[in-house]
Amino acid sequence: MSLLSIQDLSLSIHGTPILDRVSIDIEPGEVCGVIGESGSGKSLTAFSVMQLLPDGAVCSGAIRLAGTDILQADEQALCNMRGKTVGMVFQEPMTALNPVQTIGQQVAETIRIHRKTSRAEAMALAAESLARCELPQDRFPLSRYPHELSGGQRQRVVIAMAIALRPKLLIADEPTTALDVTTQAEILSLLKQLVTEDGMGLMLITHDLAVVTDIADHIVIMKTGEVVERGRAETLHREMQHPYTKALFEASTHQPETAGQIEDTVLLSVKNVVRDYTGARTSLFAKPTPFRAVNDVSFNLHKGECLGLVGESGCGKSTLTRAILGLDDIQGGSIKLNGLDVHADESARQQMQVVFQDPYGSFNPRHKVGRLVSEPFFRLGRQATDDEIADSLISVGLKATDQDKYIHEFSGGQRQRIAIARALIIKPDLIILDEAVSALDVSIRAQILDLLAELSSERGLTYLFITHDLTVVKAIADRVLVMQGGQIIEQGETETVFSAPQQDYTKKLIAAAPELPSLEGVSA
Amino acid sequence: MLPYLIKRLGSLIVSLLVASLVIFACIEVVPGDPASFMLGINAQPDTVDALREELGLNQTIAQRYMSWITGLLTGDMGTSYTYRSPVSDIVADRLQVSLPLALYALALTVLVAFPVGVLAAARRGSATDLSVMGVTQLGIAVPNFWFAILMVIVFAINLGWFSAGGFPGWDAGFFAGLKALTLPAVALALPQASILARVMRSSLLDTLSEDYIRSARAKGLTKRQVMWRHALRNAMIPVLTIIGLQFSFLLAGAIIIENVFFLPGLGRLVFQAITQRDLIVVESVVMLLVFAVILVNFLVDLAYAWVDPRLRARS
Amino acid sequence: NTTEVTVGLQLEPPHLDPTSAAAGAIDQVLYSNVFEGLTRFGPDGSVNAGLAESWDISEDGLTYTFKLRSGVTFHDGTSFGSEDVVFSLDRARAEDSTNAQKALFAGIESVEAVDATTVKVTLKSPQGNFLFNMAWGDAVIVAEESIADIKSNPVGTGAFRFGDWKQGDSITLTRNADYWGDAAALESATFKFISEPTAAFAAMMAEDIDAFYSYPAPENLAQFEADPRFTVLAGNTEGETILAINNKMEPFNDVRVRKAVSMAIDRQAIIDGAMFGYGTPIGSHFAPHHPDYIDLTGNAPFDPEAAKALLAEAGYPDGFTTTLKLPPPSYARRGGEIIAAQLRAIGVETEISNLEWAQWLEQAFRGYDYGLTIVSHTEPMDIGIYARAEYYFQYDNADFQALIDKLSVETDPAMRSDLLKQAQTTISEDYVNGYLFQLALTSVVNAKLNGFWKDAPTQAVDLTAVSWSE
Amino acid sequence: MAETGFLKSAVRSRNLMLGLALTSVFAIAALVSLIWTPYDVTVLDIASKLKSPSAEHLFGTDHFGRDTFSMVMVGAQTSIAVAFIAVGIGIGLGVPLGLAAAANRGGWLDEVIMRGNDLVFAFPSLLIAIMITAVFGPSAVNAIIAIGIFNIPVFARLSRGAALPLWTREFILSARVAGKGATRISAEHILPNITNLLIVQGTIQFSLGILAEAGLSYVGLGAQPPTPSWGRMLAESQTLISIAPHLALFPGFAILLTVLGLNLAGDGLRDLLDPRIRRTGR
Ligand SMILES: Nc1ncnc2c1ncn2[C@@H]1O[C@H](COP(=O)(O)OP(=O)(O)OP(=O)(O)O)[C@@H](O)[C@H]1O
Ligand SMILES: Nc1ncnc2c1ncn2[C@@H]1O[C@H](COP(=O)(O)OP(=O)(O)OP(=O)(O)O)[C@@H](O)[C@H]1O
Ligand SMILES: [Mg+2]
Ligand SMILES: [Mg+2]
Repeated sequence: MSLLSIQDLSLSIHGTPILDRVSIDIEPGEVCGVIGESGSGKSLTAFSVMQLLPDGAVCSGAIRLAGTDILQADEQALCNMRGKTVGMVFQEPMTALNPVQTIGQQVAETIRIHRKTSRAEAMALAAESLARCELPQDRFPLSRYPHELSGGQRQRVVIAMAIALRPKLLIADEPTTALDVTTQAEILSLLKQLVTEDGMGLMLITHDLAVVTDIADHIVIMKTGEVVERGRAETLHREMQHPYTKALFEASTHQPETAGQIEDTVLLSVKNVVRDYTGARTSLFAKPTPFRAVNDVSFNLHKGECLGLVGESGCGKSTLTRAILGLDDIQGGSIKLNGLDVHADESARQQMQVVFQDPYGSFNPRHKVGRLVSEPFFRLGRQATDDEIADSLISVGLKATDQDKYIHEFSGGQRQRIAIARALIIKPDLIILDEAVSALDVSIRAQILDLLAELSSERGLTYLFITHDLTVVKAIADRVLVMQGGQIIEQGETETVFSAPQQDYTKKLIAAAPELPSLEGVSA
Repeated sequence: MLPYLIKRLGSLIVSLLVASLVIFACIEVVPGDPASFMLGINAQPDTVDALREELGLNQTIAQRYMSWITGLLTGDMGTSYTYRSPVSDIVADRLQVSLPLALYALALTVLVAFPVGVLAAARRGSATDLSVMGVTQLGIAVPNFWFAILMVIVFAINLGWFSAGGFPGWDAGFFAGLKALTLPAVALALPQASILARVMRSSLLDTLSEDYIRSARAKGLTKRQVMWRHALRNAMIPVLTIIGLQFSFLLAGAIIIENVFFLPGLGRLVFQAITQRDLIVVESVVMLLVFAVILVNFLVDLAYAWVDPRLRARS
Repeated sequence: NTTEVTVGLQLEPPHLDPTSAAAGAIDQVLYSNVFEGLTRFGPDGSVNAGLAESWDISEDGLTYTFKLRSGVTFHDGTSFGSEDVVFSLDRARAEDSTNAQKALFAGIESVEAVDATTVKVTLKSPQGNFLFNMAWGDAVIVAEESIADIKSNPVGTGAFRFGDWKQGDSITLTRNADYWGDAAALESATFKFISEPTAAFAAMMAEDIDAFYSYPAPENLAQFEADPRFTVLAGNTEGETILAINNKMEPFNDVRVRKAVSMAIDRQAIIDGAMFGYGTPIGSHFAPHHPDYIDLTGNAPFDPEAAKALLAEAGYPDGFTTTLKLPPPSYARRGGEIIAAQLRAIGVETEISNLEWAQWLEQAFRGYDYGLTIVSHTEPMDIGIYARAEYYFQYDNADFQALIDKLSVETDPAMRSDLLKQAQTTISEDYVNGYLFQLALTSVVNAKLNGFWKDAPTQAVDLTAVSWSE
Repeated sequence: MAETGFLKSAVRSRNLMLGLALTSVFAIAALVSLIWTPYDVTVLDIASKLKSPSAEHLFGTDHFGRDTFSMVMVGAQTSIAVAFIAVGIGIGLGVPLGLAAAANRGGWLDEVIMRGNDLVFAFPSLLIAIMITAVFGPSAVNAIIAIGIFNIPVFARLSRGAALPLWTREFILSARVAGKGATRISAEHILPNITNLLIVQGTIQFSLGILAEAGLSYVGLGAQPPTPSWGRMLAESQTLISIAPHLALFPGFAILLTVLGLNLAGDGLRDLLDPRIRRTGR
């Protein structure tokens, strides 16, 4: 008997059909990779298993988990099951954590709900679980609050929460989107270990084909609410039938047209920037010890250039972004855009746009997509026309009619695309993209990368591209910066850095990048 | 923390000084003369003048302000025009009733509003929710004094469990005092609890649609557990705001209830002092209230930071 | 408990010195209970001997020689004697005196202590109601030793001594064991201050209090009457309730307009509507229970048609608009609404403004900024106010002033009676004010309580004769 | 197209429709009373006072023999107007102040606004009322001002409190990147996210406003007789509770139903404005 068996699951939300007869089986000790188009219903399939669907969702079909019929089970049985029998890692770590509780409390809670343990014991277990997820106690005490963590760190907290009780089944929805490759490798090996040692079943939703072929036993491919293809991981790419599957595998090696002309003018100059966080107070009256998240960072960005920024999770990339945007004050150094200091001069920021790492949180839940996307037009002192909005949505692979929906009605990848559409809509000089394509399936990602390259060559747009995905960096960046512990430790032409890395960390990074091993065979 | 407290203290002193000026100025414009009020319609003008002299009302505004403010700084609130006894004694007496009453009412308010608000939010749209909302509606729309009178009729006149009003003083024993304050506290708490329950419900509904609620549910928490452990605290900020407002209000705004239960509270004192133009009492009590309100709101602000760690960073 | 009584009062005294404030509440608590004067009012309004056992009046009516009671002590143990009388009277009429009724003492030329128990008061001119004046609460005898904190710790000679004051709540008096006269039946008495009519109702019904002096809501009295546990005492007060008219203001400076206003008023409707039937119609500023009262209500019978005609005659065929300023008591607020409706019937529109006392004093009383207002004048025998041209009625009639001057020096009872009747008639026929009704005193008392005053010749809750039956 | 969608869901919202219906009954009563009432409320008929409800007088008569039904109709004018405008003042001034304070958290503007609020809030409302009467004379307009002033700190505090956590949210960062200043962010991003609370508090303050008008007219502020108001009708019926309970019942019900209606409408509106629950159709 399988651990999880989803049979003919159909789902509609307020009458709109979303899933169409989805069937998936997972055995104990087995990894099932779910890949597919962004918005194809992967996350909602996962939510169906947890029975944590949005308002207005109606399920039909059958879901059996460890023998119980989930669609028939009562609330109490479901509660007993959630967290203990089945754990879940949510796609968007930024909003998945309660902002007013410490990470320790939140991880320990999973334990205390299901096990009679003392608070101290639970905390100890939580610490252990966090440590396994690369959040060691000495650097990330249990008393941290989510807002004091970077995106990747939060994602690891969510993972720690989900595996704290070693559930029989783990549903991981894009668990590594915010992790750098080295950390990602650690986390994946942790998951693998849980699968092999404890016989855990793992449903891994991801768009990263390299990861999935590496780790999964079999793979399910979804498109527009249907399972279009399934098969064993090692053979799938050879036996694949469905055109979408083929397109997907092709897209993973997609190389966008080389970007436009790099001009000599320096667009953005970052000099000796320092950014400290106040840090936690040890006692009520003690001075808080500041934490230096960005330490003496300097670099130049030329007009028309695409600069990749890679680095360990939590090394200060997002912090640097906020500093460049002039959103946070800096404690040292200077940041100039077109020669104007972004902190002193409002107008200096006119020509910057950003795609934040957390797409959901960066949208006002009460505005419709049309309004959200046209927000940057404020700088230009006019409203966006309907056409402009429609164009921008279409350019990122969405529909023009999507502008009348609210942000919560979209999937993770769709949200990320809306964020990109928003950044692109006024075609500013500089766009900072913080993990902007991490939640996108490869085909959409290819489309977006093409779009970026096209805009760069046509309009001379300049990008600061933050990502952990080295293939993306290789594909698009002209130059790359490697960051660690708040400092830039290496920089240079992309080719050079990748072929001849100087620093140990860079070497480790490149070595850890997952590859699609057998892909050459196919494309060849 | 220490420099922060010092900064707050500094701003507190400045606020209070400004407040004292505003209060004094405002109360100056209130027409009516305490001396004529006291001497009634048969008094002769020279008698009124003699009394004004005696009360120090013939001094200039500046002189009176200075003597009031210097008095306040040395802890002396002056002497009441009508009672002719030190304002601080009078106020201290009244606080012995008003403060416990306000706390009692607030405790009842919170004890009722929390579960009720949570229940309504948890069962949004259900019959429970509708009836809770109906009852709270009633609680707000039914005038306070009506409810108080009904309670007196039932519990004091018909059942005889409580006395109709009055306060025996704390010397009569803690429980006697508490008993005397029970009906008034319930009467005060009814509308406040209704208000708080509604705010609570609304705020909870906002929070319940957040993503982290789903994460918490994924851990296996029941709806109820999610409510108490996750939603409640996140929904607290508007609730704390209302509690702060309510406490400030209860301290001196309970005039009607103090009248219905003839309690010697601060609200009645202010009311009486205003009608009698015992301006020095009014000024000093308002000053005290300003202080109390500022203090309460300072605590509420601290509570914001306590509830929401994100608000600690910028403080 | 048959030795204690709790009496409800509407208002709390501001302080406890009856000789330096007008507040009726001070007298209600202290008059005759704690403080006594040379003479004192009886329950029927008669002036009786008080601390003065007897007195002699000289032929010319200028010298009063009071023989004081001996063996009287103040509550603090100091003895009472002529020097206390001299002190009290001198204090009341001094330059810097803050006595609210300083006029009572204006006629005194000098006060001398003849011996320890004899005091001689010399008047500037003969004074018809000097003994009456000395019975007022504002003329009680206080001791120099205890004057400093009289406002919080009153020390008098009465049958009760001041016990305790829980400010905002109650005042307790205890029996004075050393009282010179008949000791009080009650061991202690508590006055509770309940301003809210509904609270008064509840407290009475719950029997938290034994009596309510001047019960504030006449609409509830029928219920108390029907309840065997209670007795309703409906008595007289000295309060003439009038629709005061600003006599100098257009168009009220025309007597026809004033007459028209008076005739537009249906007194009985007001008594029924505002007072639920309690009150006696009056036609002048004089108490109906006084022996010298004459019924002048016929001078202004209710006749809207005639009133309209008068208005037309005075040049206001379409009426006019004026202000009606109403102080807080319910007789004024309710009466005001009724009068406004009645005046509207003859074409006079009124803009009602409800004021608090302090505002009323400022605007109407001292500022003369009003057309009409309703007030009850509760001082006994106060027709003399019509002789004060600066008084808020703005009534300036030299004949009337002469009449009052004459009255104040007249000591012959028959002549005084005559003059008083003349005075009543004059103001009634001048339609100085609209005369509405004599305010009734309605007290609710426990049926087993005896000796409670029914009438209010002065504002006093005299408990010296109160006792429980059984 | 979006607008019609909104209207459609508005019509489908049971709460909103019921609420609007209830409220409009009284609004219409108020309007009708401008031209017609069963009896003239300025004419007193002492002889027929305190009559119980009957066919002749649907709601009975008051202590002056006036027709309570007519009084309730006319009273609606004053009460609804006073409460509405006063809440309007409170929201109109209080919310911007609160939002400004939140945008400035910890700054001097925040300090000034909040301490100013504390000051206003600490003043006994009666005192504010008396001060206003002293300056402007008693009238319903001044009652509105007095109650409105008292509402300002309530809304200011509430909106500041609710706005504070919102300012830490990421979508505010996006708006700042778009170059929006604090004012615009407050209006476009903070305000829509606190409307729920404001609607709830608004309806609460509305009923408190009606009752406050009664309290104020007692001390002389507020609608002056003979203009009736629900609040004053209630206050005046206080001592008659045991003789003529209907006198309190009808204005009481009028207040209750109006506020209930507003509340239902507010709830409906709230659902309508909240995209996350809009389509549930509840
Ligand atoms: N408010 C804060 N208070 C204290 N420390 C913080 C705060 N915000 C972030 N940090 C710390 O600063 C460091 C840099 O954070 P940042 O978000 O810039 O990382 P990042 O490079 O974007 O990482 P990721 O790739 O995981 O998103 C992290 O170690 C984080 O723990
Ligand atoms: N609350 C909702 N209301 C309406 N439609 C929704 C809602 N949530 C999701 N959808 C729609 O359901 C579809 C499937 O969403 P889902 O989140 O499962 O996609 P996904 O496969 O996880 O995509 P991604 O890889 O982008 O996260 C999407 O087209 C989305 O627009
Ligand atoms: Mg998804
Ligand atoms: Mg980051």
